[in-house]
Amino acid sequence: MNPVNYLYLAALLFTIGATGVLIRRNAIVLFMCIELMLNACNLAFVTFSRMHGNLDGQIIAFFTMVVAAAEVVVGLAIIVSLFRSRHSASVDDASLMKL
Amino acid sequence: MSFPLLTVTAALPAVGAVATAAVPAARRTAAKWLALAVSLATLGLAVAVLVRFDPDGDRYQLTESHSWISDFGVRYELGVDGIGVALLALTALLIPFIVLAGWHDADPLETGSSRWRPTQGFFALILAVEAMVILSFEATDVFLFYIFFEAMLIPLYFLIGGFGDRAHQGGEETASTQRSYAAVKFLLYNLAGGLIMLAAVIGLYTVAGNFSLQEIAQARADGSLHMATSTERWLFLGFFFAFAVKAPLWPLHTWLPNAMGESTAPVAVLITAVVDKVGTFAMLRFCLQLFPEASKWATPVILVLAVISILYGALLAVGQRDIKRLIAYASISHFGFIIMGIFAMTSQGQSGATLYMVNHGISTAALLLVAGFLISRRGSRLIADYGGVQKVAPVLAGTFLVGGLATLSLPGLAPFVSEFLVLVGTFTRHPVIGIVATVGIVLAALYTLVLYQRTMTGPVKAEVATMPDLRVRELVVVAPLIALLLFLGVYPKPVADLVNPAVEHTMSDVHKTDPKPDVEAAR
Amino acid sequence: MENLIALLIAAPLLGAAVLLCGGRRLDAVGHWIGTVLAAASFVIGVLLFADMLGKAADHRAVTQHLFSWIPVAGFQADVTFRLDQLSMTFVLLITGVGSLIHLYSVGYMEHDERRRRFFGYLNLFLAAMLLLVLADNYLLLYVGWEGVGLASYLLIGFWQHKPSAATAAKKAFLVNRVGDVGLSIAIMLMFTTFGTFAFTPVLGAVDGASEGKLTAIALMLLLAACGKSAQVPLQSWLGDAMEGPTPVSALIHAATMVTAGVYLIVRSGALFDAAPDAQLVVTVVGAVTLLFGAIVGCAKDDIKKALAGSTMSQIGYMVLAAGLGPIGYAFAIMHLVTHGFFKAGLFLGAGSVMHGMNDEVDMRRYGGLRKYMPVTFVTFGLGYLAIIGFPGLSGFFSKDKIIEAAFAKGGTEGWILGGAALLGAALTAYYMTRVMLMTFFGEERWRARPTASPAEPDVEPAAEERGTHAEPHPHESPWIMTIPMIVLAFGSVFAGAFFGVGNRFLHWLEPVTGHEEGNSPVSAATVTAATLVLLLVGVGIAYLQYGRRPVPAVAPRGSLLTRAARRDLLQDDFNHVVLVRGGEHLTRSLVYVDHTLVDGVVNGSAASMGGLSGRLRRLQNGYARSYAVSMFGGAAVLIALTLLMRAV
Amino acid sequence: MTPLATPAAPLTDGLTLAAYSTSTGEAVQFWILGTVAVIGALCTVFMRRAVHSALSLAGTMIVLAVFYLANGAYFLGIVQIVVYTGAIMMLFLFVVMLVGVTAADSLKETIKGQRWLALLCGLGFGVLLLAGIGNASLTQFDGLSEANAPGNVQGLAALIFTKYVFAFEITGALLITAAVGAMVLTHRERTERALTQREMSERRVREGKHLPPLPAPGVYARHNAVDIAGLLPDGTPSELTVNPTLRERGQVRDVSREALGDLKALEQRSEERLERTRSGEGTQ
Repeated sequence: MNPVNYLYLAALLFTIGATGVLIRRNAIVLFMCIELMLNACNLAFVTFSRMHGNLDGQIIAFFTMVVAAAEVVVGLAIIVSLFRSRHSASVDDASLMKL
Repeated sequence: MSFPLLTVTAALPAVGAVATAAVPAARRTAAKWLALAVSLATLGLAVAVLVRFDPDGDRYQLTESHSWISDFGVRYELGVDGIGVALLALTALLIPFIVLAGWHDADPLETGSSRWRPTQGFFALILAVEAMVILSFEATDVFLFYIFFEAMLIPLYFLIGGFGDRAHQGGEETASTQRSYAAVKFLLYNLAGGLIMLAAVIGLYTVAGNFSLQEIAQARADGSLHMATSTERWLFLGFFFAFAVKAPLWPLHTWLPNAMGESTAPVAVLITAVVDKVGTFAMLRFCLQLFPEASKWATPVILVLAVISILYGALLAVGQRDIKRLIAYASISHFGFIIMGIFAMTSQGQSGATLYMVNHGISTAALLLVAGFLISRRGSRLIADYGGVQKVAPVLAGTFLVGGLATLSLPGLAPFVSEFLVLVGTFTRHPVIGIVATVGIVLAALYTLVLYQRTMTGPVKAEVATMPDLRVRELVVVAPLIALLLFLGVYPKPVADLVNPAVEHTMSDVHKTDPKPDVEAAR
Repeated sequence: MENLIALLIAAPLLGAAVLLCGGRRLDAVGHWIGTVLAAASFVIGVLLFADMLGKAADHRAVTQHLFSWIPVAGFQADVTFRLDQLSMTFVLLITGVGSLIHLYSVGYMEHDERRRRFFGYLNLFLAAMLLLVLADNYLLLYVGWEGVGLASYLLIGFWQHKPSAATAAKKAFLVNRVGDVGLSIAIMLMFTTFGTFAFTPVLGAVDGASEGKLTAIALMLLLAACGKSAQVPLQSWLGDAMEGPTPVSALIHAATMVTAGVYLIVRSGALFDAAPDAQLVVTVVGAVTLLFGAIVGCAKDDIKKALAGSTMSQIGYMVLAAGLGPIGYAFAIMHLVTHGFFKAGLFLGAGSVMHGMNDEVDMRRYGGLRKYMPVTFVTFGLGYLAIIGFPGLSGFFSKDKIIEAAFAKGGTEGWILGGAALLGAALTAYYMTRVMLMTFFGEERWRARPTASPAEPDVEPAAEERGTHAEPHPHESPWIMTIPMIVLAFGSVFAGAFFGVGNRFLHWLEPVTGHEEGNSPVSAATVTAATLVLLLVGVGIAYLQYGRRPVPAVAPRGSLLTRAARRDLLQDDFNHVVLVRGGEHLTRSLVYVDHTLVDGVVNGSAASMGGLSGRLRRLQNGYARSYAVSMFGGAAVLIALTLLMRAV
Repeated sequence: MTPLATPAAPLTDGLTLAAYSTSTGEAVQFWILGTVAVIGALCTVFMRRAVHSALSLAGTMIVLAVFYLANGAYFLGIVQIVVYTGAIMMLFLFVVMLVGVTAADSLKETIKGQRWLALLCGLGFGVLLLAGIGNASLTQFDGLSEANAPGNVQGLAALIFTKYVFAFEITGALLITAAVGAMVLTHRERTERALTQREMSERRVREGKHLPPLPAPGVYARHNAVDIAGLLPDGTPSELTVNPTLRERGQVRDVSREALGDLKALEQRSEERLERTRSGEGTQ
């Protein structure tokens, strides 16, 4: 098997995650989909790391994980406070971007 | 460093505008007097410019030049030639009359109306327009000119949209809808023109490397700045389009009747007699000087459009039922004459066009202001609502008639001189166009006399029967204008002498000489 | 002495300014100010005349340069006056007749509250007319030309409260404007041809120009003359112009202004001489108009309109003469002067009749007035004899000469023109006798209760507005009105003989207009005899129709020709249908086009822009997920582009 | 399961670049676990309940951790399981608990065309991405044997503390900021004293609604269970009587129909009697 297949898998997962972001209204699930996308990226980085024979790809994946953790912390906090004020976790209910 | 007379002339109304706006609302009358005083002082300065200007001296005089945005070669450059001086004087002359005629136009409305009309704002805006118009007559830096050419739209927008005619048939709501329509239309048309011009200004910069009119014109004249034919044509069209909207030339004219119809008479005068002149002035100064070859290339089309303007404006004026719209269409016809004169490329045509700008300013001001007085008495702009005014208010009718006769270019009144010069100037080079345009003078008589007949003569209508004659303030506005019309009709030489050298310069810019008469040519 | 020329114009101009700006406080004396200033102008004219007589015939022309008017490059227009024999003739006629009519108006307008204004306008007219004849170049002439048009406009519409008067005034101005277009084009053509438009250089350089251009100039001048002198096809305004007060009709629309066209043609004689084609057109126009006017004059029941038709016809004679070239110039002017006397006299007489008849103008309601208005009858009668060319009176000398000259043109044209002129003489005799008989002889029809006259419905409001329906009490007019009539009657009787005998007038004008004798195929005596015979025929027919039989108070329906003639030979109907209606449709459709098409394109593009943005606005729904879709889609597009770029 | 002693010989030879291949074991593992990962991802997206999504995601992440290990990223693989699946996913579950079940769980689309656009974009994007990868000349695989020679963790540490030290420090700052941010966002300062029970009851009286305790479910009906709404006198179910969460989930049983059926039967019976009286009226 050619390791390129890992990249194909990563692309597939990324696409599924992105589609999920677009389809789901529940902010929590939406965040999960974003995590899925990040994980897909990580897989790609790790594969590239193997491909190029150095560890920089893994370092990037590592940083991605850290940033993802930070993002989830803040994002979930936002969801909680949003839920408190609006009693809903639907992203559509926060449609204040329209005038 | 000599005294910056031109800057001061433009700065005074600007400062006056700010000062007028700062007058507290309770002291409304003080604001009016302040505005009047400032406009008169500006007139004094304009007279000083007139005196200091030597018609036979350098082309541009009283020049000032300071670096402004050095990265782009934009300079604060002022200077006037004979044409600029004449129009500057016209502007400074008309503003006091506009202020005086609009004395009560911005008074608070009767109780019960929710509309807010800041009196000081009205006069401040008028002064602001004056400052910008004066600066655009003075600017010899293309970019500087562009800024004021566009900036004057802002105060005018508020003048049109905010201070409409008090006399409106459709009630306040319709009036306000139509007012905003007119104001927005005015703004959009002129902005569209201005943006295209901006593109051309930038284009000019990329070609020439600076914005100085004199430098570019000089470089063009001595051949050091070469433009590709197509580049020159595109740039010319960019500039011309903006000026043709402002002027306005058919078919870009439709904003004018709306704007003039909905605004108060003094503001209408401001638009047609003062602001629109910037368009025709700029054709002379920028189009011909910067792009002589392209101007000659476009001449046939522009002349045809001008003739269409003349006839079309006149015919539509005949068909109008609204006094102010009628005058607006008449103005379109007259602007056709001016543009025709400019692009006839003869000294008679261009001198005539410049004189026409001055004379049209005065004559339209006289006619429109009297019409405004008339409308304010009856509260209607419809011609059909009047009749027999002559019997009730003979002085008003008389002044109206003189204004009308000036509009139809009766010999002896100023517009005749200019109109005839334009026609002769056009005829010598383009006989057919000259003859077709001559038909316009019959139509001019038609719409003027129809207007006079329907409003002033015939049996006295009941609503008109108690109409008071002109008051002292109104007479003070009209009488000097009429006197000036008569004077310039009989003795236009001073203005002609002022303008002629400048026109000669322009003619040499476009490398044109007047055609020789047959008899001389045969010899 | 020539410095006085400007004063000629300045005096009435001052009067106009003072009277029009002076306000109500001048109401009491305004008419005298006007009259005195008109008379002052006349006195100056006489002084200048005396001075001129003292000089040799070839050195009589003087000029006065006032100031440079419009100096632009090659275009140099000066305010310069030129007084030569031709303009001198006009100056005396204008100021003389003008002063008399001022005097007459003092009485005629006595009860009009706006009398001061009337005199202001009259003075304005005098100034403009003098400017017209004194101008040294065509452009300055143009100023006077339009100036008299303005004065005519103001005076026709003097009773502005009558819609008919206001309409007539507007019509007169507009028709004149059409003529003015001709004059301005002529001036432009002169400028391109000669580089100038002053009389002397233009007329002196005629040889250098091509005949085509000269013909064009001449035809344009003719158009101008047609407008001002009410010649076919621009004659329609003159009949309506009778809406003005009668002194105005006498001064402007009979004696002076309407003859300006003749002046223009004679003044530009050298030009016309060099353009024979144009001259032919001039004679044709003259001949057609003289018959046209005469036919119209035969059918009108309104005394002033009948006289207006007559004026048209007589000016037709003058234009015909002027078109004949040097053979006819002097006679044209001579007829012009004599016509000025007798036509002014006739109009003043008509005014006097109206004055005594509560402003009634319908001749069918006159009759037998000679007993009540003896002075008017006599002066009017002398004018009548003069106009029909009764031997010995003015008209006889001047008209006869024109008919002779027409024959002297030679060839077929000569016969046709001469024939037309002879026929015109017969018609003149007919319609003038008709006027005379209907007004002063026959039964006193005004005693009958006035009924509506279907033929002239537009005169009805006039009588209603100003007078009453009460039975009129004809009476002689006051002395202030009769004196001018008497003076003019003297002129009508003796002027012709004074000018004609020994060709005095011809020699006077010859230095300006030149003269040559034609070789007429018929002898002068034959022409005179033929004229007299036709005169008698005309008078006889009229007598049979109107003298022997009672005149019906209501006009009979009449033949087709009569009805057409009553309607000015349908010219107004033509104008109405073609020009007025057509113009209305044109303007209305243009207004529509402006609103829907020109404005519509702009508004339409604005609306479509608005619609588009309305659609686009829906994309902006505020849902974060929608925005995410666009981002995602954008990313997809970017990838696609990247791949494409790689592939290419 | 431990992979892949990559043959070093082909790597030294530049001519045999395309020949790099993994062991058969890894291939088998890839195809099986890859399928699981994709199914897990799809479940994450399409499961109606947030809890189910979270569990599916956790599964996918574990699979990914295995792939990391297979690719020689031993440290990351462990971190993925411990930190990601262990900590972050737990955080998700806590929030799901906190928020409870909402209408947002419904898969029904509310924005017109959103779903189709999203699927279209996703499909297009995926195809393009896959095509892009396929087009890329990804032929050279070096393998990590050399880089991992001193040990994977040591290798990473060497990089993090030398080359990426700034990024590392900044990431630390980011984490602290995130923690503080989360606190700020969720923390509510109590600015006033907590109400006593008495005060709360007094307020209820003042407001005048729900004066008594909320009605128990099903008390007015014949059924008596928490998922059955009590019926009001007119036979409609009362919103107040059931738990909102149950309502959101649609797990409430509606017995109002039965009451209506009863009512109908009752009416039918009474009609029979009324019909008699009505016909009696008709005869009078």
